[in-house]
Amino acid sequence: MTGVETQNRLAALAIWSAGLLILGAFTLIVGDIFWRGFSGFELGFLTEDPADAGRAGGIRSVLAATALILLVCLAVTLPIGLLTGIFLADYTAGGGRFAPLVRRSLDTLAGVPSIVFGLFGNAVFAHLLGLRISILTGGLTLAIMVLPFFIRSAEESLRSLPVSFSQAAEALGLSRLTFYGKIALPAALPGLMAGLVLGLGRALAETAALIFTSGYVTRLPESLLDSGRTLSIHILDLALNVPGGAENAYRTALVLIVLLFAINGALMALTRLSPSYREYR
Amino acid sequence: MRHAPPAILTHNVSVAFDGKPAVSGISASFPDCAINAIVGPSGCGKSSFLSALNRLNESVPGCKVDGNIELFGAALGRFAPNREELRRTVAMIFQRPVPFPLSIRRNMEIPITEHYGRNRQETAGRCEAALKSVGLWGEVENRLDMPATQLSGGQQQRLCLARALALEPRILLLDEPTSALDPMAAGLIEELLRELKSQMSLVLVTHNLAQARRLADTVTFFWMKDGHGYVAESGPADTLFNTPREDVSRAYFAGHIG
Amino acid sequence: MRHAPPAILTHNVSVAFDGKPAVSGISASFPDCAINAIVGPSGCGKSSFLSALNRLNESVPGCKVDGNIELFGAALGRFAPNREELRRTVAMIFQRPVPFPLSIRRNMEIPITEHYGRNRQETAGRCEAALKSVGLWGEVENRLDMPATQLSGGQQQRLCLARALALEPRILLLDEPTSALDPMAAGLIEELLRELKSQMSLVLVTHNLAQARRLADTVTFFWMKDGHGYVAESGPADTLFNTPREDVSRAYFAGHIG
Amino acid sequence: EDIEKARLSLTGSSTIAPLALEIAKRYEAQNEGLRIDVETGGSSRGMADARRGLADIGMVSRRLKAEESDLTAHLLARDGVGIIVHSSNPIEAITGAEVTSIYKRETRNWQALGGPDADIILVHKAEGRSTLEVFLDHFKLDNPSITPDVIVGDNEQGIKTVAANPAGIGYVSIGTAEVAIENGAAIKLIKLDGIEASTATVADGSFPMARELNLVTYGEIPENAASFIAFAQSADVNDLIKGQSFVPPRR
Amino acid sequence: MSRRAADRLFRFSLRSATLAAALALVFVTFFVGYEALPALQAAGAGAFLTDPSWHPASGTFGLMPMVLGSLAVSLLALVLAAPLGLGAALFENFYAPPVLRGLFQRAVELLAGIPSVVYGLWGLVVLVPLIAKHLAAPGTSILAAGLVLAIMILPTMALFSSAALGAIPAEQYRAASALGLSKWTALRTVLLPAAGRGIMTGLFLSFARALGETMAVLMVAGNVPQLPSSLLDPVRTLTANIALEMAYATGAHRHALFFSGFLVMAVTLLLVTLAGRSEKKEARP
Ligand SMILES: Nc1ncnc2c1ncn2[C@@H]1O[C@H](COP(=O)(O)OP(=O)(O)OP(=O)(O)O)[C@@H](O)[C@H]1O
Ligand SMILES: Nc1ncnc2c1ncn2[C@@H]1O[C@H](COP(=O)(O)OP(=O)(O)OP(=O)(O)O)[C@@H](O)[C@H]1O
Ligand SMILES: [Mg+2]
Ligand SMILES: [Mg+2]
Ligand SMILES: O=P([O-])([O-])[O-]
Repeated sequence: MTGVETQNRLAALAIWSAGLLILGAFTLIVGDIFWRGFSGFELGFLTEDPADAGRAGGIRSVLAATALILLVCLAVTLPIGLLTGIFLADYTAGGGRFAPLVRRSLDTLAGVPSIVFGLFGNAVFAHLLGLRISILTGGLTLAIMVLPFFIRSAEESLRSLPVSFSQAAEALGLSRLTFYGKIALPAALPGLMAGLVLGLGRALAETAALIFTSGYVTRLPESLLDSGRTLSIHILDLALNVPGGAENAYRTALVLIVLLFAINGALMALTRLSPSYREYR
Repeated sequence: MRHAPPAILTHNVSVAFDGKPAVSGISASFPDCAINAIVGPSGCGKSSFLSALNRLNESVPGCKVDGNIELFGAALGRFAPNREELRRTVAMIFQRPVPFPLSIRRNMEIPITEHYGRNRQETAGRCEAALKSVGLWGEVENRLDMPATQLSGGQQQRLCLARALALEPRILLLDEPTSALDPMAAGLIEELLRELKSQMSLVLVTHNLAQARRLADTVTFFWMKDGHGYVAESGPADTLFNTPREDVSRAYFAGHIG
Repeated sequence: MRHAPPAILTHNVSVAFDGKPAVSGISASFPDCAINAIVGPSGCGKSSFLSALNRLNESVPGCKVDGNIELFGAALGRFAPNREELRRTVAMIFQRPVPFPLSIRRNMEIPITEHYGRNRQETAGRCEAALKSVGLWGEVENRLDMPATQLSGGQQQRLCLARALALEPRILLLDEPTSALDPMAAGLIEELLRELKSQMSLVLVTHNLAQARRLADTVTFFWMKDGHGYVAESGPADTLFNTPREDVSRAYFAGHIG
Repeated sequence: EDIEKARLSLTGSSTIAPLALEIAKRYEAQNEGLRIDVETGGSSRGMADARRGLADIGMVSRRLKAEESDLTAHLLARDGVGIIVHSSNPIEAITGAEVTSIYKRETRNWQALGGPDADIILVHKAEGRSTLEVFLDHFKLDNPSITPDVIVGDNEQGIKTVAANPAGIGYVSIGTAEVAIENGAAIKLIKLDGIEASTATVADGSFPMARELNLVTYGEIPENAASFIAFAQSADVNDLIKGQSFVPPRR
Repeated sequence: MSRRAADRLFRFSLRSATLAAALALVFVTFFVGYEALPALQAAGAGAFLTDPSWHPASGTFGLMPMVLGSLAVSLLALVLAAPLGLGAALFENFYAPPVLRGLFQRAVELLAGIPSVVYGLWGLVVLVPLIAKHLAAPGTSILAAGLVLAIMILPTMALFSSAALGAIPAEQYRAASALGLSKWTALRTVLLPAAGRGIMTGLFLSFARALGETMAVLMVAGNVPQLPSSLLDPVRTLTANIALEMAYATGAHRHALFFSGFLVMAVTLLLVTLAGRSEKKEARP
């Protein structure tokens, strides 16, 4: 009996240490970013364009380019992802042998390192299709990269609805369009949003796929065919290539993280609100 | 003189999943304007057989239904022009109530507009009539925009009944409709079923022998052999409960087995 | 002259989840060497009460148990020095068999070595004896290293029984142990329970009135009022089934309600 | 169509990029509706992009080689590659032989050069950078034989790395280095073979490791690219060239 | 449009969208492979492995330094992150008091959401100088890259292990408790074996993530294409190599980079497949 007890104690000790270590690391890193990012942070940072290679000024144009790239990415991902997610989740869609194949290839696509998407986007969108290094090229590249994640989470959130909904709808003679349009999608909305946020988060965090596709021009983009740098690339460039750029790199990192946290928070609020949100539609 | 055909007539129906039969050789006849109970132990294929009657297991991957099914004397294919229409006419209620996670109103409206088109007044009328027929109107009249999931279990099941009745079905399939409800709520539903049988044919799968005794006009008793279900005995409720012919029925109804 | 105390004696026990009582005021007495059935409609708190007896719902967040429980005349705290010991002595079997997803051998060995230490020979002996007592030894003797999940449902449930019996419990709690099994497998388990009652006190929650009639020495009948369960009537099985005192018991046992 | 006309893109040398940016700004101010984007990546990128049509104009911080005659060079300014060390390093001058020996790892400690007792940290440029090629050419070094501690890309990264390592040594564009030192970077340019590394010595032709800064184009030059190049080569930008510590060409 | 026609169109668009999504993968793989092929034809697969150095300007394209660099950095990260991640999952699910549990879960999720470039920034500004000061200048090294990657993949490992543990039906733990097993015995003998495959999945995917990461590593690894001999040596990984040189590569050089991209992709896909396998087997019983 004492043997069992000792084992229990040791295990608890090791596991607590792991837990506390991680909490410590989290505090250290996030604390570092908040601490350095906040020192000397002014609101002007968000409303001015970068100057002096980013050492001075703010990140207005970078924010704009980031937003545009995300929009392009969403415009492609959302419709294709949603439809594919429905196809994969619906047992009446006749996926048969096709669906597992698709699922398989999506899982695989999700595992492809992002730099390979960068290679692909550069060669295909920028070069072959003549879109050059531009926001459009970057957004499309990101879309392919994010698509599998969104599809899988859309599928999962639709699957998480009880099968009985689908059965009941069938038993009432409802068409699939009616079922998804009026019942399933509204009910799965929080899950779908979660998938979207997951995808957005990935896109926001991406650098490797973008350096050869959207480029890193710091100016305010005027069209989708302009090159533009995202927040992540701005951080990379400031940290790597700009002496004296660390401060603004930290500020940008702070903005990026706060943005990601905010999206996450909104998502959680949404999920928590979801029952009433769903049901009062 | 011609007899009116039974509401449902099946001949040698079998349902298999991935080639493995769940029930087989089911020949049964369910009259109109009656409650037809199907009883039997768990897993003997009662639900599988029931969903074959409105082709609901057609979309279950790997499920195959064989044999002949006639509704009111017409083969399934001729009876309704398409699946949607068939399911409007042959409605189904499940063990757990399945309200959609929307408002009560939307729960009623969606199927009605799907089948009868978008006509606000007619829709409202059908909705009210159906809710009244299940005795729910008084309870929810003033809060139709409340989420249906906030109703109690019994109310939810009555809502599901109303949702189906609004489509004016001729046959109502019920798969253990009260087993997830508390005794009071179950009592209300039983009463409703008794009222409904004047207008349509009801097929009631139940685990609860007492319930079958209380409600059924005919009883079909499923038992299992070689891993799949078959009809061990069927007939008027009185006969089956009081003077069953088969040994297995006798033992089952006496509570010795199952 | 002193009577032997009952195996289980509860006084005014209540179980609440997040402050909402599921059952309350349960005072019951279950003799040793007997099968004590608990019956009643779904949701009336049978399972909640049962797990209070070996403190298993202690780890459920938000669950609170009040009242006094005595085992063989000793308060729960004095009866066993710690939770692990209590659970060895008061074993529990669930509705769905829960074999660990490991080999049959590991399923048996893990609890034995935990309680009796690592002694290969003794462990093997206990394992064999327990499997024999549930009639599984012959069936699995040659394939002890097969995943337990590949056994049939009935075999799995017998394995779970054997796993518990190997620890020599004095009380066996059974929560609808046959309801997920086919009739044959259920019959085997029932036979086993009948044999076991010579050695320990059994508390059997069941939905199946016929089963209670077949097995029970005492019956405790739970019913619901104000949203929580209470004991409507209890006593020797004969009395309850044949001459129930309360209206609600009479209606329930006659199949009019529930 | 319209959008295509109104956009010019320059990519390539990190040495030229800051200057090109300034020139572009002025040119844009004079030509409303035109947008000129400038990106770095190294001289080789400039040439590759120009060839592939990913950029209208490439930036190359050296003279074109014979095998690159498919491109047309347009001389923009002159610059040199200077050796830099940390500003705390007491060393003020170095000889070509010493540089060679350091980069061959024959000399490993600053002590050998009269500096502090610290292992030399070798900062080296990535391939595809003209600054690297000019450096290798000048010292007749074979790149595969060099095993540096850090490999950097843009000039600025080289400056940053040396500034972060008191024992570091590197080589960068003199113009870029001078601007960085003005801005307070913790580095200094040291004499090479007794000659000051500065704009002045580049201008008078005495600095040994000097080079050209070129804009390059591939094939037919579109109208707006040609007029931008003409502007960049005119005396109107002399002040900008000097402002970046480069040397205007003799016009 | 009639209801039935609309429904038919809907079903059609489901299929088309799915087809498009599936083709994306085929196309990416095909394209990268196609661009990599000439490199293989020119040099043969052997040359990439036997050629000792990577000097595109001199026409030598030895991938060995980068292959070893990638492996060294990722394995170091995995060795650090795997036990910690598993510990984190156990802590969250079974040891943390309720107050701490939510906080902990949130922290791990947030750590998972922090972009890799931010970890890179932290590595460059905080970690590298620390290593330079206390171990060896300039600090950019396998160690720095491995540590940054470890922190990066730690949440992945933790989340997957946690999900694997969470996927085990609660009945299992209940049954174990009912048999009087102590907490650690229940975890060690029942839950961890049951979650084993899910944990393996997390391990494979974490490794894949570490192998595929580019920028964070590029920022702190030193990027010298050489065969490393100690943890404090600088290395260049396959992915960093692509990022550093893709912009200007042409001809054989470009094909060689595509080949290394293809290589990374192939290895990650292998890992993902292994991960998928272990997941599927898990689902069977
Ligand atoms: N979707 C399915 N896929 C595979 N097998 C199925 C499926 N649905 C049911 N079965 C199998 O068919 C058999 C009969 O199941 P069915 O649900 O019809 O029985 P039942 O009589 O309704 O049981 P219960 O009383 O428990 O509801 C069972 O063995 C079951 O495993
Ligand atoms: N973990 C829990 N958290 C909250 N409420 C619970 C929990 N477990 C049970 N309850 C509630 O306690 C009440 C009694 O449940 P319990 O499972 O004990 O009933 P039962 O008599 O065993 O029913 P059944 O016959 O369906 O098994 C129910 O209202 C249920 O919702
Ligand atoms: Mg059923
Ligand atoms: Mg229960
Ligand atoms: O960036 P470079 O000027 O060295 O090519």
